[in-house]
Amino acid sequence: MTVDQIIFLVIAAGTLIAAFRVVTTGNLIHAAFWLIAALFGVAAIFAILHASFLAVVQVVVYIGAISMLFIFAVMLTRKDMRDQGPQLNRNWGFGAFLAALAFAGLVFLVHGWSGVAKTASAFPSDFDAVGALGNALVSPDAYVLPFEVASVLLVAALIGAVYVAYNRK
Amino acid sequence: MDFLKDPLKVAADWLLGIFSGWGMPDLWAQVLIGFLGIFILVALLMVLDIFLVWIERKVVSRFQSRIGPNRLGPFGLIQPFADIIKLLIKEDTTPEGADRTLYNLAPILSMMSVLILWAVVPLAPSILGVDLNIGVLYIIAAGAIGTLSIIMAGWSSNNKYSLIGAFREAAVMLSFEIPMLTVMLIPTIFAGSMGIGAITQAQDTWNFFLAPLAAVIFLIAAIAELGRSPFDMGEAESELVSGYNIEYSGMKFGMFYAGELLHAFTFGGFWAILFFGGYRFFGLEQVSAFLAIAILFFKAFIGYWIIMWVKYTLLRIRIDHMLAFNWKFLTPVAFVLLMTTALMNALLADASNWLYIGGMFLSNILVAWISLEVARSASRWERERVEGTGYAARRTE
Amino acid sequence: MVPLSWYLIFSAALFSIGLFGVLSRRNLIAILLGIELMLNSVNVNLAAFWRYGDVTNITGQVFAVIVFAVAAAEVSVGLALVISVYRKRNTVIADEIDMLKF
Amino acid sequence: MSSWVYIGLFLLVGLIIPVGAIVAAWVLAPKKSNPIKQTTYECGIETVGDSWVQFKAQYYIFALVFLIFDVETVFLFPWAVKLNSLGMFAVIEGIVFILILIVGLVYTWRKGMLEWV
Repeated sequence: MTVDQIIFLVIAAGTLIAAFRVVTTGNLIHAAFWLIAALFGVAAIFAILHASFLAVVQVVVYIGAISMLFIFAVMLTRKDMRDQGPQLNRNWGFGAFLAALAFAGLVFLVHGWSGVAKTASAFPSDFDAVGALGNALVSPDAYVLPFEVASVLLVAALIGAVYVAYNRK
Repeated sequence: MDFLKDPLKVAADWLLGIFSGWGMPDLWAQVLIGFLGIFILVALLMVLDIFLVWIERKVVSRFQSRIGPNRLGPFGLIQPFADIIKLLIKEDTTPEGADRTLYNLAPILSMMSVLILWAVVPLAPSILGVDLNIGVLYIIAAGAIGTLSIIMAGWSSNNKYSLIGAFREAAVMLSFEIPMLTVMLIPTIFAGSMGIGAITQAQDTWNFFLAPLAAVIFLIAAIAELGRSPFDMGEAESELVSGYNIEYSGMKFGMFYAGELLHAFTFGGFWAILFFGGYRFFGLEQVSAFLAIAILFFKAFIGYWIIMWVKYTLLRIRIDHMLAFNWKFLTPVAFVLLMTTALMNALLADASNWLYIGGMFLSNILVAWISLEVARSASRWERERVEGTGYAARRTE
Repeated sequence: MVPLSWYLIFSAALFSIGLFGVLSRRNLIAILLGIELMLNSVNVNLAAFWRYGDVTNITGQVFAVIVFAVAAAEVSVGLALVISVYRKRNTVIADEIDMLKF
Repeated sequence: MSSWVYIGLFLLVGLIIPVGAIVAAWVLAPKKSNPIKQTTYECGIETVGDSWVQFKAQYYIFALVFLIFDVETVFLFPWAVKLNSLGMFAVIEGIVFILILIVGLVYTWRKGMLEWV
């Protein structure tokens, strides 16, 4: 086993443990902090994959913004945070079964697929991933439409969410 | 001569020779050398941090017509060391009902979020730090960890004041990140890269002359990001005692305090790097790496001094004014400036160098002037509406 | 070198844990936390396929960035709904929000 | 060797040094705790109630606006990197992108949702 593999396994195990704590912890604030740990682990996975931009965006967007939103929302609905009885619903056994089934199915699919034998190719010497991303996002024959539509989507989400959450007196 | 030009490489080669002499594999030797180098850099930063305490106290005392620390050693230079001894031997209490893990983790994360910023600081032409091609976003990512540590400290202390302080501080820090991110796009446009090293190298003309308004907005957002006066909402002594760090004592409080000072200095440094050419100063940086580091630190200290000047001159702003200032003035101005810069950059792409600089400078001044005029007429409108005079009042009747 | 299958199995595990959270938690916010885990596992897959395919073809990263935007939109609207429901019904337990049942 | 290894080392050192300082203080400092010392600080008077504070929805609104703008700005970074080589069309696209964004800000502002009180 090489060093990369050990690093990957350590990070992956830590991320999965954190993710497991997210779905099992009773205290919601703790669940949010465990989520942050899991997201940080995913950012490290991106770094191992040499997807620098995604790794940093993961920290900026998920840890810096989305998890803050979660913590703020938990604080706003905090009366329900403790002494609420079981945190899992009646059918949690069925949920666990479905999740295990999904995992088994996905592993089966991965196992049967011939593409997994692929190895990562080396980067071309002057390859600039961020520059390539910029080119792809704004050149007319690539992803310019998703780029603009993402803007519309976010504005729609902003307007809708602010309208729903706003406390009209 | 080689050592003066590129001390890091000479030292690394020397150490690599020693380590491989011991029979260490090449990869491990390199990792160990990297670790040692980073450890020395961070340790030096902590020493610098100790002196920042002294500088801060001396400067604030001059602003307030006092002398400041002057008993221990020449000019009171030994004073910060006495402070450290006091922090070390002070009893560390944990409040009842505190969430111990998070309570202990928060000061560590707070310090760490500042220390990891130095990973991307280009100290000299030969010492670019970790030259990530996403350096600008890395600064924001480290800031996200800082915000997280504040929330952690506030929540885990089990104290009303610290919770309120942490949430106010977080709201302010989050809000001011937007203009900061936006103006960081402007040096990125000029350099054509997000790498901090590339941004420094691209500044044949300081970015300040190309985007003076962006530099000002960055400084304001940085001060808010640091949580220093006039944006020290998290600490607000008169209302919240000490804000998010109220329950901390001893070295844990010391971590927050030292982290804040080093953070301020670091942002002075980033201001210098993004808008004032970093280590560059009329080719002097090519003479020796040490000279380049000295230039960078000199510029960083000027930035730090301006941050202190603002802190000890202005009073704290009310939180609603603060957020309104950000969302209703700073953010729109930053976006308008970004659009103007992008447009001018494309229009002046083929122009001569002087025309390019002049056009950029004038467009910045124009945006600043127009936005100030708009803000002034809006506030006059508001004042007349409240006072019941003028056109606004007549229209609403 | 880490084999591609490890990334895929890791993301499958992350997805399944998220799915378990979505199906079994009672608290609405906890359900949204589970959805975040699922979206992240998708991103890991996209990044891994980019790295192990043709790296000059940036499509995987573009998709991942779009997923970030979608996640942001999802979480903002979702939590706004939770807060709105909490204000009206004073609960964030999914079982108790049964206004549409009758 | 990837530059992320150095970032990892920085994270490690950034953890070690504060932990070392806090552990040193823990070793050196006296430990004479009593229930009075451990009470929550509230300006010297008896603590009233627990630390539960009802926050207002305004915190959430600001975090929400921040989240949307954060994601949008992140989208703009790849655009800004390539701006010099892409020409006028890309500039117009970016400006349209920002203008759509500003529509959202203006809406929130006009509806009075950016007011703190």
